[in-house]
Amino acid sequence: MSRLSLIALCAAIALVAPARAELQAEQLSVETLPEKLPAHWVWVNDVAFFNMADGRAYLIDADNGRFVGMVSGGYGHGSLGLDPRGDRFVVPATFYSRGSRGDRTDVLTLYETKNLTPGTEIIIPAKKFSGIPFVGNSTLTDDGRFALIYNFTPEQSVTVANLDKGAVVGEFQTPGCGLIYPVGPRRFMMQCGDGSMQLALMDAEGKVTPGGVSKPLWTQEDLATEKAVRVGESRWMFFTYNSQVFIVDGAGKEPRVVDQWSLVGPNPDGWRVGGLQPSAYHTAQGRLYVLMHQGGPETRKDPGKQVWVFDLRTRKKIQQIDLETTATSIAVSQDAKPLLYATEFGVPTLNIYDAASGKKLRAVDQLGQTLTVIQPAPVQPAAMGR
Amino acid sequence: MSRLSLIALCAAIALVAPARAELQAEQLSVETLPEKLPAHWVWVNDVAFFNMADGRAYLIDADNGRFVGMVSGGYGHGSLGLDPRGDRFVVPATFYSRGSRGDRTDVLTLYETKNLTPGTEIIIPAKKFSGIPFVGNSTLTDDGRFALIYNFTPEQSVTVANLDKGAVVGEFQTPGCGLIYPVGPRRFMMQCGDGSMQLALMDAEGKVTPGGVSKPLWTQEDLATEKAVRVGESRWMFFTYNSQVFIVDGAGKEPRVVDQWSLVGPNPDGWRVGGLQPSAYHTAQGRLYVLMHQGGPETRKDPGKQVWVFDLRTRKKIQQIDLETTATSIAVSQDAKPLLYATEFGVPTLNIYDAASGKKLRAVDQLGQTLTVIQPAPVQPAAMGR
Amino acid sequence: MTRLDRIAEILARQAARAISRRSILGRLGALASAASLPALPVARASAQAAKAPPGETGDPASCDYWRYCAIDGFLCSCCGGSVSSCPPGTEPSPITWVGTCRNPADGKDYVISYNDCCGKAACGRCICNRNEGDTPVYQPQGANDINWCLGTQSGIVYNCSTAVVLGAAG
Amino acid sequence: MTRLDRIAEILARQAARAISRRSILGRLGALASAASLPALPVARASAQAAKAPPGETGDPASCDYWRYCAIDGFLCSCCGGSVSSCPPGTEPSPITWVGTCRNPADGKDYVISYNDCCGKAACGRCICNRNEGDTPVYQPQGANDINWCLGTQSGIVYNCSTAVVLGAAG
Repeated sequence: MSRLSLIALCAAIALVAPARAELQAEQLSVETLPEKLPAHWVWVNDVAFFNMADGRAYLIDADNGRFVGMVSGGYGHGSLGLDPRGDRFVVPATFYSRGSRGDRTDVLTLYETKNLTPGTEIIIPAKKFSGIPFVGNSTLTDDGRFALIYNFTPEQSVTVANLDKGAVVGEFQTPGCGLIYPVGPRRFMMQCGDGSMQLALMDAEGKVTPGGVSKPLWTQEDLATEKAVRVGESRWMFFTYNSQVFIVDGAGKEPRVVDQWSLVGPNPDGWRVGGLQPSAYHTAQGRLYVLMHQGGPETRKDPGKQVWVFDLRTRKKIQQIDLETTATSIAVSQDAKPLLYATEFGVPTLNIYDAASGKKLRAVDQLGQTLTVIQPAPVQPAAMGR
Repeated sequence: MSRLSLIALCAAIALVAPARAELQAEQLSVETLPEKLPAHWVWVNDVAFFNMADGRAYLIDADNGRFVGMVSGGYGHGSLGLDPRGDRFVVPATFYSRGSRGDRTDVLTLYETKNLTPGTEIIIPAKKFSGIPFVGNSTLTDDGRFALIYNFTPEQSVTVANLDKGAVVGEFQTPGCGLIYPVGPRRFMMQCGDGSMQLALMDAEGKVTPGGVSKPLWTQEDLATEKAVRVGESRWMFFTYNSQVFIVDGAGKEPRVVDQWSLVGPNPDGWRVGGLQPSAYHTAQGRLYVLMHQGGPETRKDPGKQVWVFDLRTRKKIQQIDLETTATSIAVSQDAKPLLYATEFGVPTLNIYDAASGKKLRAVDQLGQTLTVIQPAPVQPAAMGR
Repeated sequence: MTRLDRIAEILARQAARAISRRSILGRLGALASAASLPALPVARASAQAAKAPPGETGDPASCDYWRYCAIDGFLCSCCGGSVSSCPPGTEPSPITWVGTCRNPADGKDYVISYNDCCGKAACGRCICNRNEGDTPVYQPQGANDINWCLGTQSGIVYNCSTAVVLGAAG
Repeated sequence: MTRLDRIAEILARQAARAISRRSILGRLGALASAASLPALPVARASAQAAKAPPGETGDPASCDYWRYCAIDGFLCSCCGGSVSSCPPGTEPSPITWVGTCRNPADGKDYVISYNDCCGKAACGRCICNRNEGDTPVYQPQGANDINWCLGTQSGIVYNCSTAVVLGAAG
């Protein structure tokens, strides 16, 4: 190659040299990004359900609808682990040596926001949960130091990796419980098969020991789903099939329900929370956004066209946003002029609304095939309050 | 796992035991297929252009439109190497250790028709041509013993692998020439950048030595495309941008044009051959099928809605099939009651016509995203005649 | 009831059936007697389009077919398999999720096992998602949002889903 | 003219420009002086939607933009790049195919280099295939049916295509 390339190079230079009145020869470059995610940038997951080996996430500037860039994921691509500072993130991924078969490798790859280039890799046990992505599948600790990965083989466990050391801390068995809901820098909650929740406590090195277990918090007749939303540093809100809400606090010895009521009141008329990511919470404003539709309990994953907005302090519905098109996932930006994001599984479009007015601002189209998790620029969990 | 699985198994057996008047408990099985491809079965390539790591090919029974099965390919999945006997085939594939990055592995995988299960692997030089699939990218020798893979890095070469030994024979440089057009059990032709063609000769072990080079066969002003069709054991037909046809014979010392004329005559009125796989040939009937549309030379890849059928001995157009929808690829089955297959890049449907009457028989929908090469059950090249 | 017992119960219900002999036998090791298990059958691919088995009505290639009341994925009936067979070259998952569906032909409820077929990429045909009785993923035995290509030799890559009758419910 | 010379000519035309310094330098080894090559520039992602550069008309996010007369693929202008920049985290291909397109703003023909951006999977936006002057793949220098993610560090995985002005034609 070397002789040919040299000829090629010389020819290229000769070709470019004459600069007349015409358009000038251009220099090809590579774009870079801000050090930290701006408040109105948002990641959108495309699990690529029809081509699951080619999952990815798209980064959108919601202020102008610009597609800023993307990262490629692995088989059954799930949520990104966004560092709360917004400057780096982790892509947990599963790969097969022959695409759809062969040897399996599960790996965490660290990326910097400013260049979206794959950096450090951490090989983890090849047990990562595979399925429809949820918020509880994997995450980072609130200080961004550790990655937490839910495993299902169908044995249940959690892998912890130290991102700064680039090494796995360990795999910790969590029999009967799964999913990961952080409630502080070194603790998280899990949901258990009998309707209870369990705490998991991490030491400074990231080692996990089991914490307290609650009594069953919900009944088999009206289970809470795994589509929860964080509403405080130590608090998550869960929704049952019948749209009861439970706020569970994980700051104490064991998970504890600190509030419980019905979103739809005594006469729900079939109204129900539904979708893949059916709720969002604006921390500073204390507002809860819930995606609603009418249907039976078997419709809990169905799309909705209304977003009900609640003031979490008063539990009152203070606003209703009528989406222009149905959605299965919603999210809100965390700044003072929040945007509401909405996508529907199977529709390659991100819709962007003004959260205050409910007015649709713009849409970004041609986004792959099957959008699931929406991840706005993160907020510091310390800013969440209790 | 063992204790849990044993419990699970016992429970399962208990559950299945009572057989009453209701539906009986069923046994889950795995389908198998005939030893050899029936004449009306056809493979359809989906390069999955929007998710290129997840290419695949679908196997369809065209007599009833049944989706029979599929194979997963690699990045930029191309043609299958179908053994002329129809009992086995090769999937040439490129894989990356991290899906879209990491270490590249190019590998041939042998499959049997009867079970579509991946068998022997042959690792080949990681240089396989990547791009839109064409008939000339890779193939098997006429006796099915060797696989021939066109490499482009952009240096040009051909990899030969011995399928029965499961081993690479070698990589052979073919500077200035590329693509592979078999013209006998141990020889193939290549197209060269200056419009000439070159022979390549294989010995009994599969080693390749350069053969004779023709003079330029077509001009820069009206190049032949790489979308050729085999019309005899040693003969291929090439089409220029302006729908001149050249039949090139590779039986002699060097490739030789044995016939040349225009498909569209002196007053073409813009009619032109076009598409990704714009021609097909029925060996026993001596009929050529060409996909036609109207447009300028820059439309040579555009879809067509007419198939012109020619008797190759007389060069006369003997039939015109008006497709119900546009197509970019066509093929015909090789039996006495041939079917005409038609697909369009970006439309996930295989359309099946009676080749004799031109009547549309049926369509098979939901076939991935971007269909390219159509591969009917193969015909023994020895049956092709000269 | 200890947590381990709960998992055992869950897995018992989800495993439900010895499908992939080598996989389950591999796990059981010397504990289980192979003689008690029927051989894994193979079936010729039908030349016909999907038809309801005897005693049933409806189209197994349609999402509203009765057995699919809790399914999520691509119907094997459209992918080279059937309601009770995997496409050629795929491997059935030995463990899975179950649902309970009512057969309109006899008015009875049946336990249906939605075994995934694995080892080839998504078939992509006849996508179907119904959630009657579907549970959250922390109750795996009834959860259809999980990729159930687990415990296979070929790995977790998902091709399509079957809907096998295990027996009458209750 | 020997065949080797023909290839050299072909490659000369297709390479056309020193884009990925480390890649081309890696091949040239000690033969080339790095000092003569400009550093690979980086550009801040524009917050605006795609706009035509000065001296041009049209929308670089639209397939009918003049520079795309022989392009085939996803437009980088829709993928986080621009007509002359790759999206963040992708790597420009150092060799590529070229076309000759007429700029409607000045009526002049320009040589356009359609460098691919590589190392992430297909962007999937603004697919565009135009074939003015496109050649068969056995004349690679002008062939847009080839995946041109060749000679990169990151591999052949294709993300999107640029359309860089090299200079006036002829």
